[in-house]
Amino acid sequence: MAGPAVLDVNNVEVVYNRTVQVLRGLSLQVPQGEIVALLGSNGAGKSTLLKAVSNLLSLEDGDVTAGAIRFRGDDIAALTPHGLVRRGLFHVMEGRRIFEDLSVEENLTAATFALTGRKLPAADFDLVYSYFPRLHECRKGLAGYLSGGEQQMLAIGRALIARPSLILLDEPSLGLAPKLVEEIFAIIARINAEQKVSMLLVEQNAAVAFAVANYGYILEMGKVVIDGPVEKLMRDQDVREFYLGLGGAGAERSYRDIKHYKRRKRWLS
Amino acid sequence: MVASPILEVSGVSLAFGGVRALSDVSFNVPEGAITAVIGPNGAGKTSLFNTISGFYRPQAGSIRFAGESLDGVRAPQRAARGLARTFQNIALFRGMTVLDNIKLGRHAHMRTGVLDALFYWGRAQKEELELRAEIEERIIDFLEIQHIRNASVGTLSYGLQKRVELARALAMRPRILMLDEPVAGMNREETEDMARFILDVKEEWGVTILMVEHDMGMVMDISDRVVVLNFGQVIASGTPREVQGNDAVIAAYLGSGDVGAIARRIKAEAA
Amino acid sequence: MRIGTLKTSYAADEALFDSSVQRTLLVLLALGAIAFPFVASPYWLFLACLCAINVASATGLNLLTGYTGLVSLGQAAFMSVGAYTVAVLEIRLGTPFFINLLVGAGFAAAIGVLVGIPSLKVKGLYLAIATIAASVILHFLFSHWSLTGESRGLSMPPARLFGLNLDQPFLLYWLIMPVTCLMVLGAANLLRTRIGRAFIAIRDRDISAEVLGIPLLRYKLTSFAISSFYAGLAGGLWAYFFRVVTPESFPLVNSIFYLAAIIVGGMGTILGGILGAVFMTLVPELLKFVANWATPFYPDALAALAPVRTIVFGGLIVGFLIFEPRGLAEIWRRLRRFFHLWPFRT
Amino acid sequence: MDALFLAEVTLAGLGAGALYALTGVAFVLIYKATRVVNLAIGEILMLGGYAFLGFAAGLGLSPWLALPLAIAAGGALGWLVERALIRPMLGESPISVFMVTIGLGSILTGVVQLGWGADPLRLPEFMPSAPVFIGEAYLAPKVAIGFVAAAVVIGLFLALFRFSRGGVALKATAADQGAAYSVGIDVPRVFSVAWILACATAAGAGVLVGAIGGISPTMGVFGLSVLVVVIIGGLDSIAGALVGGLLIGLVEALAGAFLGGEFKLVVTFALLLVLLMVRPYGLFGTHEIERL
Amino acid sequence: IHAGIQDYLKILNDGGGIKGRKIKYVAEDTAYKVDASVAAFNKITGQEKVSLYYGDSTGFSKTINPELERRGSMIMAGASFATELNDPKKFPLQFMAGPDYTEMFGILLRYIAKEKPGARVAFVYSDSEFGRDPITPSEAVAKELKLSVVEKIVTPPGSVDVSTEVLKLRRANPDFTIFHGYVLAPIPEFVTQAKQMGMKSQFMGTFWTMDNSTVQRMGDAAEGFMGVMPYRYYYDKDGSSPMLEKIRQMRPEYQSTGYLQGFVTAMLMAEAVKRTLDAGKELTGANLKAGLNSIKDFDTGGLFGVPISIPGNSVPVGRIYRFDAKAKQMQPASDWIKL
Ligand SMILES: Nc1ncnc2c1ncn2[C@@H]1O[C@H](COP(=O)(O)OP(=O)(O)OP(=O)(O)O)[C@@H](O)[C@H]1O
Ligand SMILES: Nc1ncnc2c1ncn2[C@@H]1O[C@H](COP(=O)(O)OP(=O)(O)OP(=O)(O)O)[C@@H](O)[C@H]1O
Ligand SMILES: [Mg+2]
Ligand SMILES: [Mg+2]
Repeated sequence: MAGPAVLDVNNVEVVYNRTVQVLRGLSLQVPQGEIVALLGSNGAGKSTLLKAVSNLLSLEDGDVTAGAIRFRGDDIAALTPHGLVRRGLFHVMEGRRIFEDLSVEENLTAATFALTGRKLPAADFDLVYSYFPRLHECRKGLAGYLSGGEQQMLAIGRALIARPSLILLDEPSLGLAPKLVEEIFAIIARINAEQKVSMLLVEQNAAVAFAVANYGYILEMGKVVIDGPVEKLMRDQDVREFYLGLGGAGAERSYRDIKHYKRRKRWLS
Repeated sequence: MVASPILEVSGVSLAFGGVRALSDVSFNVPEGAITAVIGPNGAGKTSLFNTISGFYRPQAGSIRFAGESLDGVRAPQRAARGLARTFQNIALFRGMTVLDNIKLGRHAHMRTGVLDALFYWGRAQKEELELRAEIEERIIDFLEIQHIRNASVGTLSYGLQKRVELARALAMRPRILMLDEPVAGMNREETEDMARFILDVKEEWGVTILMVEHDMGMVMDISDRVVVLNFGQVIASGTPREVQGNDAVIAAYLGSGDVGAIARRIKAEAA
Repeated sequence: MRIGTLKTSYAADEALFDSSVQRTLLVLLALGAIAFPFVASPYWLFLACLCAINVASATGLNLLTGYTGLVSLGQAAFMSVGAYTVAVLEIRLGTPFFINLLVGAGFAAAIGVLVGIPSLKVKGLYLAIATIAASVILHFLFSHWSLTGESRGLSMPPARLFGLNLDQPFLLYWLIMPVTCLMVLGAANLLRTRIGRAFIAIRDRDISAEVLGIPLLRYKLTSFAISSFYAGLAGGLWAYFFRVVTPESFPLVNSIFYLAAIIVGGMGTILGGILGAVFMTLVPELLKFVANWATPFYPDALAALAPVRTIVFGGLIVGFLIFEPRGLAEIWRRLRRFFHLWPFRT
Repeated sequence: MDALFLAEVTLAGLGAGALYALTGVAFVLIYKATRVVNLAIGEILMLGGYAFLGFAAGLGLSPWLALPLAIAAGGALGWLVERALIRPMLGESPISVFMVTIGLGSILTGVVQLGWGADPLRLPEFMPSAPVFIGEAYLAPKVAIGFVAAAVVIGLFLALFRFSRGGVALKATAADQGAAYSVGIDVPRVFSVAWILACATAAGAGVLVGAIGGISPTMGVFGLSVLVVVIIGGLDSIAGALVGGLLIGLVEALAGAFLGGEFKLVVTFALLLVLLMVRPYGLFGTHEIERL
Repeated sequence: IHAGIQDYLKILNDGGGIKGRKIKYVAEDTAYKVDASVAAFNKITGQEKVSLYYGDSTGFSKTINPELERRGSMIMAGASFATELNDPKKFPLQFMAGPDYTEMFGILLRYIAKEKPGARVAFVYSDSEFGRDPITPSEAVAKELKLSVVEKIVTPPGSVDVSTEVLKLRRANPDFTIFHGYVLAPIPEFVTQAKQMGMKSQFMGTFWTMDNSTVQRMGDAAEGFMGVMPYRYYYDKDGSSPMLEKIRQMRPEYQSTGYLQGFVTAMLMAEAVKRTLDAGKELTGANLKAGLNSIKDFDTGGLFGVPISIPGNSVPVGRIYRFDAKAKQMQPASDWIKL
């Protein structure tokens, strides 16, 4: 793994409502300037991990009960959520979470609060509009009326305004048309390459995630079950079968041929 | 293979203020088959579903269902006639258990009135028990959700919630089942489960299916017909194979289909 | 300790009281209620009747606000409709009390439906304020209409049953308590049918309920009708109980009282409505005991009682919402679970 | 009806309306930032009046010192309430939160009654008492002063939201706290500031209202009219509070003059019902986006 | 009120009670809420055998009346001077220790008719049962006295801003303005604004407004404010009033008119008990009431300025007082007026 880690998650456990344990001793690193993909089935705890990292768990009555999370060397437990954002960690949350009754431009303005207290030049709206020309066209319109893809663009656009050093991206492809997924991932790759922003990318669509990421983790039941460089993961038999839908011969399986019985994953047995 | 249409959408137009969500949309849904509606985000797919269910009222055009016009028929009556659906953003009722959510689906087919309900022992009880038995035996077993029937829906994982939504729609005695993005946010394995259920509903229950979905792998595999919307207009329709090869569809919706190549090119350029 | 209950039929699973312990408890409670008037002083009987009336009204409001999610600050006003109707009928026509009660409740239900009509478009707190508006208008009407005795209100004769004047708490108890029990039972029944499910669906997310086959306006109005029917019935009982109905009998704070009662008790549970109404009715009396007890040590206790009561009323609402938002019903549930599992702790 | 009488009634109505508007703005501020319908606004206003009395009569301070102190006391109360009652309620249903404010109102009323007794009291006179004549029409001096003060404060608020990103922060926080955090907004601070500003404004309005009509523990009913004002204007619109306030002031004055005082409340509430039927979110309120 | 009752009973019991019977006093707070009052009634009557009861509001008096008749064992007085209650037929077991509100108006109007025959009078009252109580009958009285009622202004209860109402009052331009149904607000603002507009009307009030401290709190508006009061004020030293002396000894600081009301009520109740026992009758409600009604030209130790009688449920006596801002006291402006 190259470069020092921007984000270092060490043996973290998370409990909701003081009863439901979701993460069970999870560790991962995001090296400087790289994209790390995090895969896992529904409810594995991916979003929970991201919320733990951006310190937003308390809003949902969740707690980090063990382990430590360090962002550029600082323990995040000592920081407020907005304080973290102002230090350069930006979380693009699941479900986009744009402000529906603000205009597109006001949504971007809201993100300028991330620059408060930082010695940086004024917010660069044009940079966002250059990545997402579509947003420029409807900048005066209410964000609530944007289509799903446009809302996702806006959510990533807000991250760009904040000039982060690490972006946490939670399922950016959710509900997007294939072409838009392509566009969004192209822009993710560009932002990473041009702005040198590190990213932790949560995705269900393993194929596209692997296309942009350097390293991957696979999560089940709150624990990492496999990790490794993307090339290595793509050769793993289980990953191929359960995440990429490739049959034994390497060809894509058809949904029509799926059998009624359940197969078992080797890493769980 | 294509039977007579159970749902006929003709010339439907819908606008919100200045936004034209649908313009002059016409297509048929053949009975007993799976029809998929695809199209870019904001193309009007959900709006189309909403118009069919009667939540939106179109400015022009008409919809016929099982040979009868739906003009002037309000949403609840449409549901009663057998138009069942699930929602893009899960719309389960969080204050109820899974069982009650499913029971709710049968609402339109039940007869209990306020007085029956206040006294309960009698007609209301009989009806409730019949419903319970049917749901248990046909739906809960079929969808394999016995273990969660008394759970409150808020605590369920996303995939299970989607399944409960499907169960509720099945309780509505559907003649046509409209699924809005049934596998969004699911990984390959979960998608396969859902695809299996959808195929079974079609085959074992004989219910016509109309679905919106962005997962092209699944859509192209399991649907019999595909309708493509773009900017509120139908730009193509036909078998999956026909649509897949359509240049307009590729340009508007499908894209190159190879994110990997694009990413590699970007990385190379930046280096 | 009880170990899992095994049910062999769907009917058993759908029963209101699902364990034999519960049923035993219920029978004991019923016996207690029957024995109560023979052992209690008029004061306690008076309070019991007052609690019962408040339970009836709170249960109605719970259906509307707790289950259907339509916030109403008009419950007291709906009660006043029932009370005035009963008083007018009793004075002008002298019809039997059960007819008066039903007409009063029906009339209140009709007014409730009228007030509920905006609920299709007007949402949330806008609706709550609209119900205040309705109360203000009703209050104005009652205090300026000669039929309702203008600001002086009406004094009415007692209810009569077999030539007996029901004019003391002891006798009225036998009217008020059974009626309240029936009302509560009716509400519980209602909630296990499609109507109850429709209410909850509307509360949770009304627009998707519509697409699932629930006619919104019809059910919102049904909820308003039932809730104000309950209020009207409670108001009618109130009228027979106090036998004077004036415009000041049902002020806006009473509507707040009922809302507070279901919050303190636990919104959206039948038990909550009962516990909350009883609790909130008894707290001021309890405070009086405390004040009387404190007088020797602190002579001004009695004088401070009024403000302290206001503070306690507010404090209870705030305290419950912050520390036990699910109310007394939740506390009860936890207690129950504790005893079921006793001696093992969860 | 002569024109002069009409003019005088209109002026009096606008004067009263300005105070409604001012209190309405305090209400809207809280709603905008925290989506809390603060039914205790009338009681907070009342507390402003009593605080002024406490500083001016109790401690014997000059009214001109007591006034800012009363406003500050209102702000302090706002801060405390937000910390102690509102923040723990984050994420609860709107009904619950609004019931908390009802409870708060009840507590404040009781506290005031405990401290100052149930009888109405009068504030020390501190405003000039020379009658104001606009043309020939008489306007009570205190009402005129109230009008000017309210206009200035509302103007300041409007400017603040127009020319700073504070308005965006407020709306963003109200819409989605999690998302607001995630873009770097200091959510707790936004909450505090909104409550402090609003309660300070309400307390100031309380001094004005109290100066005109005296103060009493039942003064909170003023809040009822304010509720009508903000519902008519739209819960989240400052301009709405302004328009609604003046409108209600005027309607009440006209109803009082031509129908009789007993009609004031009924007419405004009837107006409210009619308006809600036509515009369910008030004149300027934001419509909820409802999508399936 | 509470203190007044307490003090009189203390004097009475210290002096050996009535024919050796001591009177026991049990108090409950009710916050002027009818249901709380009824609860208190049930509680007290459940615990003790009660002959004398002091209730609070008009609403309570009306509510409890049937129960009172049913029991027939006690008489009751209350804080309310509502005209409606002054009806021995409908409320046979109740009374009030002063004139009812209409009688108060009558006393005021009689005074006005004497001072300025044919004067223009305005009534300003609150939109409540309390406020509306005397208005209609008083209009008739005014007509009899050849006074013209030029304006009746209703204000919503609890309203504070009365600018429009003052404008209306100015248009009517009355010589006398009578406020009723308020304690304090909005009277001061009314008077202040009216004076600013140059109105010369004389402003007057009824019992609950007329306490010395209340009038004093009107500030500038208090000067010259007049009103009707059935009792002597605490500091009234004219004539002989041994009871007031006693009160002044027991409580050196000013006592409100409410205190006096309680005191007088207790005194009249005790007198009724005494007369009943004197007559050798049982202490039933009817007998007590009869005892009460037998009171004729009774000297209250100077609390009422003149000897009183209780023909029905009220004591229709009163005097007009005027506030003197320099002395900070109410000064008598008329003789005692008996209706
Ligand atoms: N606020 C909460 N309170 C209680 N449990 C929660 C809460 N949020 C999430 N959970 C539970 O935690 C588990 C992990 O949730 P999480 O959202 O992190 O999963 P995920 O991996 O992001 O899944 P998905 O792919 O569906 O987004 C789930 O079982 C969920 O039910
Ligand atoms: N209630 C509404 N008010 C105003 N505009 C609306 C409303 N509902 C939808 N629209 C607009 O109609 C258009 C179609 O939206 P729709 O939700 O139907 O798209 P979709 O095809 O379902 O997209 P996606 O794939 O992202 O779900 C969009 O431009 C949207 O902004
Ligand atoms: Mg997730
Ligand atoms: Mg859609």
